[in-house]
Amino acid sequence: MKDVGYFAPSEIGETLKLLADYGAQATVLAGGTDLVPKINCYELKPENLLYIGRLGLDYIKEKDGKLVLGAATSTAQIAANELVQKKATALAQAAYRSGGAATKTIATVGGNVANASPGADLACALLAMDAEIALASVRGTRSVAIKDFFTGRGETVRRPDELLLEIHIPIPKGKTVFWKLGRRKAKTLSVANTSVHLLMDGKKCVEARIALGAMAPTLLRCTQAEALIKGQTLDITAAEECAARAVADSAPIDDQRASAWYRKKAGQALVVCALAQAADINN
Amino acid sequence: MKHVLSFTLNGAPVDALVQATDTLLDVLREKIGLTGTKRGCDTGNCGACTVLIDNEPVNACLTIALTVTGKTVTTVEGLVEGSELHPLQKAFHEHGASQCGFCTSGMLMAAKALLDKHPQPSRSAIVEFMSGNLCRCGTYLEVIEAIQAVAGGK
Amino acid sequence: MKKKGVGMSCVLHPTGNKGAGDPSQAAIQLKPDGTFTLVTGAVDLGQGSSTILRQFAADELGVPIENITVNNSAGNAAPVTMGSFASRVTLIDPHAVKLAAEDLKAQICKWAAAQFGVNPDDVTFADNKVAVKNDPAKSLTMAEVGAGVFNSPALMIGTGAWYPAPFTAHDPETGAMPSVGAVSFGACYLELEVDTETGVVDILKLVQAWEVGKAVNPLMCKMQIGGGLSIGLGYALSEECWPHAPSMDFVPEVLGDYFIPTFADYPLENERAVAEVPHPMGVKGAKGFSEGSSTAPIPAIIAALHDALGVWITEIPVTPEVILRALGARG
Amino acid sequence: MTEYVGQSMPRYNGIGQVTGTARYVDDIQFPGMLYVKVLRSPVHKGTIRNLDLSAVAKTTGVAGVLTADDIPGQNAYGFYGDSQVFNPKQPRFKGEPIAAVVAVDEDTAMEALAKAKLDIEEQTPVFDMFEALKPNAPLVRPGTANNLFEYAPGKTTFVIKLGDIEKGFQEADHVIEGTYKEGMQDHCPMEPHVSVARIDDADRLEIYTHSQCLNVHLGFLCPVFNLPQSKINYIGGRCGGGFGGKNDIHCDHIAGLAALKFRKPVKFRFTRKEDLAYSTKRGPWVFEYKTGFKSDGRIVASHIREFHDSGAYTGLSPYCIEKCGMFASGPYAVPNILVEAQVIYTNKPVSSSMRGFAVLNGQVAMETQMSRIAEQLGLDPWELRFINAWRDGDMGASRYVVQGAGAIEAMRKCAELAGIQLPAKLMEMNSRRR
Repeated sequence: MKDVGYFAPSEIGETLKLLADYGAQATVLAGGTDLVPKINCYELKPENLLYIGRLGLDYIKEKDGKLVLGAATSTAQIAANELVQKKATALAQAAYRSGGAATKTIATVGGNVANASPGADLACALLAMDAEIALASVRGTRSVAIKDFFTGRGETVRRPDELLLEIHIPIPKGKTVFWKLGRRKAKTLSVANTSVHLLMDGKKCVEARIALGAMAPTLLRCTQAEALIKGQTLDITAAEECAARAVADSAPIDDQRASAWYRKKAGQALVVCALAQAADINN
Repeated sequence: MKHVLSFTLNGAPVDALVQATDTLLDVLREKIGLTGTKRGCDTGNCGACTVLIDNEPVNACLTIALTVTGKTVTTVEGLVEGSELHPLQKAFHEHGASQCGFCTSGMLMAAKALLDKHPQPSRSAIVEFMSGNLCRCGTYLEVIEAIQAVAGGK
Repeated sequence: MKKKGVGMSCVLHPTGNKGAGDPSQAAIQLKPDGTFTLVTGAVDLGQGSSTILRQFAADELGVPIENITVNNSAGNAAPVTMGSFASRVTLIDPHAVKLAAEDLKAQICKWAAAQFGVNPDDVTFADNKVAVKNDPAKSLTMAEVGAGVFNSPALMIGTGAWYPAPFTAHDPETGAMPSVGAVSFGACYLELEVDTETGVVDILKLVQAWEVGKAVNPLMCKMQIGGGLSIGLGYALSEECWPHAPSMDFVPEVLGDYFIPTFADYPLENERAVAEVPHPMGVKGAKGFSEGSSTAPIPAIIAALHDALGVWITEIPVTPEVILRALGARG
Repeated sequence: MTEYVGQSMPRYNGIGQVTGTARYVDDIQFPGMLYVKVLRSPVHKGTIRNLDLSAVAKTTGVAGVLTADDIPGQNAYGFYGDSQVFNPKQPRFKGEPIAAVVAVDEDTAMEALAKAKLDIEEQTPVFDMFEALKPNAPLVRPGTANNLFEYAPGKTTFVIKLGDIEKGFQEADHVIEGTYKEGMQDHCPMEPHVSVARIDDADRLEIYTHSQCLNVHLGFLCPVFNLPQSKINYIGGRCGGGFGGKNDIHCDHIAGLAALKFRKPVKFRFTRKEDLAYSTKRGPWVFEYKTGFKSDGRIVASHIREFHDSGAYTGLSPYCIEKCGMFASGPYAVPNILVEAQVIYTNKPVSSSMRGFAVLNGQVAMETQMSRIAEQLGLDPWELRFINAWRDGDMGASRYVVQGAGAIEAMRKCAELAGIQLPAKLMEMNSRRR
């Protein structure tokens, strides 16, 4: 495509200035796995591409009880990182299953979140861990809880002049799991996915967070379902009721991958599996 | 407007005049003329365009060309060392891991990246790592055999 | 809940076009250095037509296979065949190659006979040389023959063309069509596991054997049997260009929404083998078969799903949704 | 002398596939090569009131446009001759080519295409076969009375008869009926459709193709270009996966027309979306099977009704229902067979050949009937097949005499491989005699 600008700043300050100047006319490019197919298929003609791969934003650190991930950290890095595997297990599982080796090398966690697909695997795990999204602009930085970050299919609260800088994950006290269901065993978008964080005291559930993906215009936090099991003993029947509640709050659609009817059925089964695994119930 | 792209390709420095939306696949095939890397879907779904950037497997069709500035790119044409086929190329040929051959270059580059990371991968590790490379002729079983043969040092 | 099931099937696939009249041509040229060029019109889709036709040419000529090069993209100069479809190449094209080889050998023997001053019937063509019967001292290597023919001067191209029988159409009343090519036979046995809550199917073990008349290249037969699963398993479980459910408006237009099998969808355990009942119509009994390896797994999956779930599913692809609806319908 | 037939050996032309030097059509580039993009119907069924391509042609970087008027010969090709290179009046399926633009690169071609003014009246399409059979269904083919393929005026059903079907069902102790629905599948080869064409030094139209059947396609192309074979050099031989998809022409005709009109090298390639959504397919099927059998498992009667969805054009569908019918009773000796088959048009992509070619679809239905028969009789599924399997000399549905039968040998090898111990009475059987 002719006359498309390209910027590849190596300083964050310079990047924020460019975003301030160009705003929506500068399309942020990290891995490109969601963006470049649209360009290749003539669905999107960007004015300018702002490549953020030279800012060194690919790191995973532990700081003040949180895991801090640079927005440009690749899915492959996350899947292979022991810190994440141990302390944010669901995110490592989501990264591991999110795509093929080649796409995982370039797809970034920031891109996964900013693209705001309702079925995003990594964002689903982050939602179950109450992650916070650090945004930066010339006006300063701000942190948004991921549960408040998505406003619609492909839409977020990020303003055009803001760069998604980092993702902060409060290290979960309990166990986190991630389950995904696609239309084949690998290299498949999610027909439904779920991530669960459970803090158990023996058979009793002390804390619960349930995230459900591909079942509504945005990723869902199933607070009603969480309330059902908090403070209760969690056995297989409780898990099934909780899953039914979680799915009841969803509003899946029909599309070429699956029907809403199927998504509700399969989504419910998936949540039961996730709850059972997180609470070590063997059914 | 055009941009100058300089990177290392199969061990040699190359330059190319590119548009900002040209992908590495466009540049390799249509500007530099190395057509071993194939275009199967342009959306990162088939893996036929897999190349290595700094020895990591990548979809060349998803990679904006300008982002490889200063990086090293390896394509199937870079596997042959002198006149000697790479062990994976020999094994793919002998085990019948290529029928129509259109996905084969992508398979070889992914297989090389796998063996560089895990010299002795299990069958399930091979399946997981290679599952991003689609093949409609159905050479999966032979590709697994060929990778295992190379890993086993046969 | 996960349930296991086993199933089998026995299927056929015809090799060669129905009604016969399915011609293939081939030509083999002697080069001045005594090597050969086999020119064929068979398109190599990846099924290996150039490879196996070269094997037939080498056997019929009795020369080392390294001395034969194959050209199947000669454009206007190419001999003509019906095409690479209907699993016909392995049944039909070898005849054209065999006749081309016999034609070339006859031309060379006639030329050699003149050189030796003997009758052509007294010249043998074997082991990559020509010789006079019971006078082995009188012999010429193929290189000598090539150079000699070039300088005599002559151009020797053996040509061959063949089809099973003249074309006959269907009888308008009874649909009768007595001449078909040949038929190959396949059997499949498989074990699968199905999740009754998500409808997801895992193929644990798949065994497939094909009766191919003569396995011209056993490695390539194995490749074709395994290769057929890509289309067979896809059509059985996940591929749908124009789905009826949920409605007919959702046509997949991105490769990521059209689910052909990946490495991970192939069976965990896989066994493949050929059986050989030499077919009277095939050169050395050889038949084509490889379309059939896409067929056999599909009904075996339907049978295994019944074994696991106790319900007959009568539509393909058997997507997870189809399985849940079938279970739901069963109450 | 060593015998090569019977030996495993690697692919003759395989080294180029592992080194990346094997040349596929899309790898071919000529200096100054132009690129084609096609204006496709945005609707499933419609009538074009007006098409204005003037703005398209005037876009900088555009060599010109192609329409049906540029076809030197006939705007018709295909096994049954009804496919159209461009459909200028009444598109019948979404994505059907209407016209094309030829430009210096694909980006320019796409920009130019966006300026096309297409005034098209959208009509109600029909997607389901049985809807298409209803009296007031939308007509897929303009000017025809219904949506059925006609073998001859009024004859829309292909029939195969063997023996006496009524007598067969009278003899039967049991009957199983089944309706089987089979979907539409795409070949989905890794190589999307592509063609390169130019005028060569002998003023011939040179086309680089991945066709699976060079001679057949040359036969289709000559009347379109109105050229004898001596004026076309049709170069093929390698293909990045065909599976039947490349038994039909998708790009060669349009690339050839562009080369003839602009006298420059031209490349026309499908995007994956075009390949997946608009190329030829394995068409959908519905079967109605009625199988009569004895209590000992012998099949005595097989009545099969085939309904095959051909999509918007004929493709190879009549040939499909014929070949399917000939083998739809499986590799089994069935004395009484009646096959009744129909081809039905709908506003969908064209059904043509795909690996297994209709015979696959019949086998899937018949084998499911066999599995149901085994269950009903409480008979081992292997034994049911061994009993009925063809022996040499048995007769198939269209009166072909079976030679070199091998179903039993295939099953025995499969059982052996699967570690299944077949009972002695089956092991003694073979395909030579009953």
